[in-house]
Amino acid sequence: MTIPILSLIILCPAIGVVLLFFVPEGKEKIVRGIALAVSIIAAFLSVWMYLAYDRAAAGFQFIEQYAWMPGLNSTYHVAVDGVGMTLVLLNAIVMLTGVITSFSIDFRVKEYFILFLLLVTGVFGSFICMDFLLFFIFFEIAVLPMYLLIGIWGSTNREYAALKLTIMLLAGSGLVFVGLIMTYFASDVRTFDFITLRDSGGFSPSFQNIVYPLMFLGFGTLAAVFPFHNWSPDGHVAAPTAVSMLHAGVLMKLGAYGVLRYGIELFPQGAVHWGPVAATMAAGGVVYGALVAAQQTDLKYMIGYSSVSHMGLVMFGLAAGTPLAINGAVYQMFSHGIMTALFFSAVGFFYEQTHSRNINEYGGLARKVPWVATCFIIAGLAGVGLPGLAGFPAEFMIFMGGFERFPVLTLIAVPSLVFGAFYMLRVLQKVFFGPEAGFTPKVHDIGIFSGSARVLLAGLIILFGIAPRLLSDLIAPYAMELLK
Amino acid sequence: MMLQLLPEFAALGALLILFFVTLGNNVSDRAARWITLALSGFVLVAAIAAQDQSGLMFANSYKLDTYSQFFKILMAFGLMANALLGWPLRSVPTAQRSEYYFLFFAAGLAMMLLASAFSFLVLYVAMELLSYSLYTMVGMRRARTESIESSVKYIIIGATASAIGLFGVSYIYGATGSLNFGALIDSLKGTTTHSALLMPGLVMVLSSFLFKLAAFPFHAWAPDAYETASSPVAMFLASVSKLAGIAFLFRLVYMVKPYMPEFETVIGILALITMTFGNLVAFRQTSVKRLFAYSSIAQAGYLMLGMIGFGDSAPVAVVFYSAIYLLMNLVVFAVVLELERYGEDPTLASFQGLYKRNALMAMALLVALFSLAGVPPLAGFFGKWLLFSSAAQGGHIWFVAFAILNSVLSLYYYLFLVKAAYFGDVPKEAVSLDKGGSRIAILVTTIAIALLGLYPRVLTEYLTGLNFPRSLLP
Amino acid sequence: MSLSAYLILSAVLFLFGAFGMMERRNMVGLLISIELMLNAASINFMAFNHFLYPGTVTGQIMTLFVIGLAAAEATLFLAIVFAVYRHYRSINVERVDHLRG
Amino acid sequence: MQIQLGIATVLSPILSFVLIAAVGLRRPTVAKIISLTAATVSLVCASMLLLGVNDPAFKIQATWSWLMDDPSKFTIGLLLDPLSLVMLFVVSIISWLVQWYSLSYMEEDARQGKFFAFISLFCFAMMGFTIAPNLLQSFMCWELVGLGSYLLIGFWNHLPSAATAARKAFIVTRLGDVGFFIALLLAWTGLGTLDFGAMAGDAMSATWKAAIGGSDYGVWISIALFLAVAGKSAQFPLYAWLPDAMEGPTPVSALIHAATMVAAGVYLLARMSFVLVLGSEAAIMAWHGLAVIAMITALMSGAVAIVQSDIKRVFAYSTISQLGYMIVGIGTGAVAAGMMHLFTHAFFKALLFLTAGAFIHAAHSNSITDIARAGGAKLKLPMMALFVGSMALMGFFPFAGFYSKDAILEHLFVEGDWILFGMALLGVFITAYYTSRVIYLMLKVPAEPHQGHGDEHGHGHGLHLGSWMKLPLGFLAFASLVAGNVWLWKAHNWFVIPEAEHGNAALITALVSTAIAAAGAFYSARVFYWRTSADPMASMTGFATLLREKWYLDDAYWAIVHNFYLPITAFLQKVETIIVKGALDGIGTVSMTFARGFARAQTGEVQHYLGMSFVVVAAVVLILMSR
Repeated sequence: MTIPILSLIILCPAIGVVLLFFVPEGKEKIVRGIALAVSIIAAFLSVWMYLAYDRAAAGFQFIEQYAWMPGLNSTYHVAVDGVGMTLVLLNAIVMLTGVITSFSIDFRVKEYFILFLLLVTGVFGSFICMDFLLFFIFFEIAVLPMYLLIGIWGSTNREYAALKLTIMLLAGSGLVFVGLIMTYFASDVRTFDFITLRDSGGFSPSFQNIVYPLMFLGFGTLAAVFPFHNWSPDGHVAAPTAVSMLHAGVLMKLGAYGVLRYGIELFPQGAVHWGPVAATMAAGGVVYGALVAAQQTDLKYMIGYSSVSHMGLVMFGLAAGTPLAINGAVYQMFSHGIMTALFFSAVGFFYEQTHSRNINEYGGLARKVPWVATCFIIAGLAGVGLPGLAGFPAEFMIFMGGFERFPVLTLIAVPSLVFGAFYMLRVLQKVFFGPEAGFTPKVHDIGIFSGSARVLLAGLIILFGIAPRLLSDLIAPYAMELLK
Repeated sequence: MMLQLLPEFAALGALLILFFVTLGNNVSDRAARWITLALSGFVLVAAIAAQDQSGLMFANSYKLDTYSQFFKILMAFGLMANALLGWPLRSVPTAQRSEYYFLFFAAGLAMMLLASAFSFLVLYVAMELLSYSLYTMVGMRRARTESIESSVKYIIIGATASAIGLFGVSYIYGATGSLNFGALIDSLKGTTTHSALLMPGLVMVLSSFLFKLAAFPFHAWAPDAYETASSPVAMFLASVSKLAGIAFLFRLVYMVKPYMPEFETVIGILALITMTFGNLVAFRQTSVKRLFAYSSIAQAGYLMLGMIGFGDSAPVAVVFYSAIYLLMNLVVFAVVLELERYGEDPTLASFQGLYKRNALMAMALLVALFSLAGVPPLAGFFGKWLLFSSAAQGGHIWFVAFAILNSVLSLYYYLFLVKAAYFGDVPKEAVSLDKGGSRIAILVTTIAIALLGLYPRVLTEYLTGLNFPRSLLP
Repeated sequence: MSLSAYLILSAVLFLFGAFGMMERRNMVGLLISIELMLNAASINFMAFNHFLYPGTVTGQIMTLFVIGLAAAEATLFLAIVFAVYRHYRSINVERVDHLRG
Repeated sequence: MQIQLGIATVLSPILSFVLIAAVGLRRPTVAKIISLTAATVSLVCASMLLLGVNDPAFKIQATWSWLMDDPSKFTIGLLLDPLSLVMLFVVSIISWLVQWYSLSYMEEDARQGKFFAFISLFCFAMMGFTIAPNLLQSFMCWELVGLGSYLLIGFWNHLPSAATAARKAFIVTRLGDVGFFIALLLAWTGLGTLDFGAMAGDAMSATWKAAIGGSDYGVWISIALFLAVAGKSAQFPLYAWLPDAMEGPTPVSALIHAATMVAAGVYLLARMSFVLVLGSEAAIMAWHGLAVIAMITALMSGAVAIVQSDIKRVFAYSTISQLGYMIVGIGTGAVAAGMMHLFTHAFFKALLFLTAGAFIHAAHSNSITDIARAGGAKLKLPMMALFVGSMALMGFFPFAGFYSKDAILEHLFVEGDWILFGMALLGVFITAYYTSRVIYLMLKVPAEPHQGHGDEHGHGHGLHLGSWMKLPLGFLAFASLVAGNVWLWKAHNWFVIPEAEHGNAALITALVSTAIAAAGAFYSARVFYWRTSADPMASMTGFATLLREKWYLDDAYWAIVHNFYLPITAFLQKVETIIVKGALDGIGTVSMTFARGFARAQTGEVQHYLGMSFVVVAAVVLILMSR
């Protein structure tokens, strides 16, 4: 009897949700405690899974399968391979740090954590579930709570942002739904089981060419692929800190993951056929995001557009489809995940302290809040792809792999290294250096507890920048397998 | 015979009992309600007891089969739920209140007859009975001018629809020489070239049922009726009364479809128009009841799309969706009723801060709305999945794509309600909702919606077991 | 007199009824139009019964039902028209147009 | 054995960085001890390694796979050969001296801990770059070096000028790094390897000549690399960041922006110089073209140095021009000569900067005249150091610069590359002119514009030399004197020196260049010391302003950013808000319009509804009948 570790991982937040329902109103300490506990457990389980994964064997592991909808050949089938593992780990990290960051939420705490954990459940589910229908369901569970989380606890222009985000993402998942139905009925093996579909789906090239765009655009919207990215900066800005963390850190990866798994893996020929278009959109996003970010004065908008640029890199790697590029894309999902999580948690802290996100009102923070400032600077440098930080291996692999297939597009995308440095350093200088801004006297550095989240993330950025093999060894076999 | 028609007789009995009870005006509204509740429970038991009955009766003009019996169970359940949640009839003059329950069972009986009607005669009689009861119910709210207006429009449109239907029936009679469905099918089967009278006849009959579904082009009455009728009546209209139309229309379509494929396209197009109209116009509504009228128009559209689905999967899809449709609308209107205690005819504004005034209501509303929008993991999603996949399997993938686009659209106005209920704070004047008597019922229904989404096989497998295709095709 | 004559007659009646439904302003006029449509149907039943299926009574029975239900419908309709009159002091159907959109 | 030494050399600085970050940030003394110990370890190991070398073919390489489980690609490790070891030695010794020096220079600064941490980080990156066995590691450390420079230039980041300078330095060099990255891409796709040894293999010759995009890999990779070199080694058009970089503490300028980091580009060229052997004609031409650019840079920046009043900026511009010389050497094929100049230059330029630092530290001003007025000339050791360094810079016998510079000139002479040779001689003149200018200005103060200014400094009274500064100054002065001979004595163990470069050529160039340098110094003396002849700048004012405006290069940058880059971003921002966002909101508006339209169908007139129904039913009937 092996431990059903994946189910346990999903159950952690799910149980948290159920427990929270029974916490009486006003007992906020208990609420926070439960949330923290389940996220810590989930994090431990994920790390355990990461260590227990048999690298030699690679492929799908920790498989569990129970009947769910026999009529439709849809089963509760969970498993992880290199990619799923990476993203589950990422989600666990962001969840933990997000919960810690969320301790500063001070009204409607119970509802907040219920929705938060619900969202996390959905994300975990979609990453490890190997059944298309079930995946879609988890996918929606992950998307929907955003509406309330942003709408209730959000800040700038929240109702507009929440509405736009929800509608766009659901429009995207509408496309996916159409693709889902077509896939189900086009395959001679009437099943939703991903592995069966992939291995014996037998989709004709013409069919793949029709369905792949549905998947790419449907999931791509969630991955903020240019030009369907507009919901994401608004969403980031409006969302409360921890939600931005989850949103930029994990949800957008969910989109990329969908493209990879249910687009490229299911419809390889379609992916090849549409590769140039996809790559162009992605490369456009890379440059576009980096350039537009230079115009932002709101920190969160700046990060939002940098995310557009970085997710563009992910999509570019996926579109290029060479093993190296895929490897880099997945790696970028992870590194960008922790990076933005760190960004947003730091910005959230500044916002609590100063009630401003306008970079022109900042100044000299580096000496007032050295810890958070250092964390933010680390994230920023990782964002501009500095070696030794998690961003570099990813970008390196993506460009190396992409150049083989799309040399010109790669050369168009590479200057984003400079553009990135341009806006990032501009922000670092305005916010942290130079003379101190007016409000700085009352600013004080972060406490140990909530600081731990930032420090953890920063440490991970450095760790995965120095020792990329921690992940790439898991991803590489997958990427090689994919090309077969 | 007695046993076979148990549900019908139960309803009839209840009808008579209430008739006598309410002869004098001495019976109180509350008492009448409890009696109704008891009787509807009895009807439900009867319906369940008779679920296995089957056979043709009254010279093949009345058919009992798994399909009809299951719909009768649904209807009985709907009646009971209405008796439980649909109370009190605030806006109806006290004198008439008890009559409502009388009509209530008249409609119930008519619906059950419709579910089993196998001859146009029965069909016509049952349909008129149902319509008359509903006209009267809508008209009961005398105080408000709009209520009268809506009821007169309702009856005008209804009468026209039934006249058209009847005219169609006359043509079918001319073509087949019988009012019996069996004869109709035989003549369809027999000759590839049908009598010239058959086609227009069928079209007219079908269109008269679009009226019951409140589908294009006979949808216009619904918003007015829902908005102005007293809320329990609106609830009745939105939840159970739909079932009758669905039950019969699908039976007819399902029988005719194989021989007249062009019907699929007609119904499909009408379905698209219906759902688009419903969803788009709902954007602009501020009166919640009117908004839900449009939403239910859209839902009817989805159902019609399912009706033209692939032969083997369509029945389960339609029945499953009608079941959860019933649940969702019950919840929604139950919430509306709770709100109505303080001021009639709630608008979007009166949902403000619902989460604080009554958390349960807010959550139930949220679940029901997302389910109506067809969002996983709620029952609505699974119902839509069944409908759409069946239609796609039937080769209507483009209709389906359009329908999915529609459900994304619909999210827009459902989110309006969610926003009103959850964002922002409670307006000063708003009264906090005390423990409404219907809390338990609402909670149960809500949980049912969630569970049917997470684990739909409990219902789907039962339905598949009933093997509708066999019982539907004579 | 042949069947087609009856069919044409009924069709014409039905169309008159339909036209009346759309054009009459007076609600009683609408009631009459409805009756026209129903009777058109009845004529069909009788005609078919007489010419195509002699010896059966189905059509006639149906007609009886139609007449009966039509009467019921008429009473109900008139009752509501009454209510309309009480609220609007008029039974002009065009006056009754507050609910829209 | 060597491997371990190499590892020790490289890792001790990063270790010290971590340690200081952990415990030393608030405790200056601890930080200093850790940092210097690490520096000493590096120095010892590096020297042992260098002394161990006695054969140009010496080569030890060890690599570990870094990015994926495949030892053949994307590895990191260390490559120990004479080239890297010489560089390693230079880096370690200069960094050791500079840190020693900083003990006094930074004594008043509250954030010394951070300073030493950054210095250690930089040393690590620089050494890692030096021993890189492949382009990947070079690139990574190259970037990290840039980070170190960024952090140290902006060390006093509460001064906006410093922060801006740091940012400018990072972005401008980053521009070059894009070139480096493209070189990586090309090398990986074209050559299939990033390993220097593999790339230099004779078998690669064909691959280097393989055609791509209208030329061959050799050319494109070289050009891409030149971009990188131009960024890091401050060549035209990317050199304008270096003078601003003087905003950083002077020891930093000495270490990073004089001796080591800016030489990284030169070193990279030396590494890749096998392209000159394997590459096609076009590739070699490209390298020669680089040499020309470098020569022009040397002259331009030398000219600017003439009009600088800030002592550090004078030396900064001179650094640029000297780097130009090195690149000229390597670009034209004299790798050994180029490296030799790098070697000697490291010492005497570090000396000059540290001297400048000593003056600044004492006089609290960067301006030459202020220092002079404050009585800088009274500081004996710095003056001596300044003199030695200047002599070396000007290239007088027997100072180090003489040998190295002549090696390059000689090569040009032998090659018969007269244009470059002539330009080089002109460069020598200019160098001599501005270098000696500094000394004269120090010795003979121009009349003070306004009274009382000097009194603040009491004319040298109270001017003192930091106690830790003496050793580095002394040693570097000595090194500047002997480094050239050391090289000549040792170089045969390190490099294959073509014999052809000796003989008359050496003598002729030596005489000519010395003469010209002397002329330059003499003329400068007439202008600035005896003041017998007018300042030429006074006469040709247009040219003078051109120089004072640094050839308007900064303005060019400014224009590019503000008139080109930012407008583009602004435009895209508009696109975002108007088109992308507008489109979405547009969809909303459109569906709203539809909604309004449909809602109109609900007129409230029941007879309209009936009409609609009849029409639809009739239409359906007719359509179906007609089929």
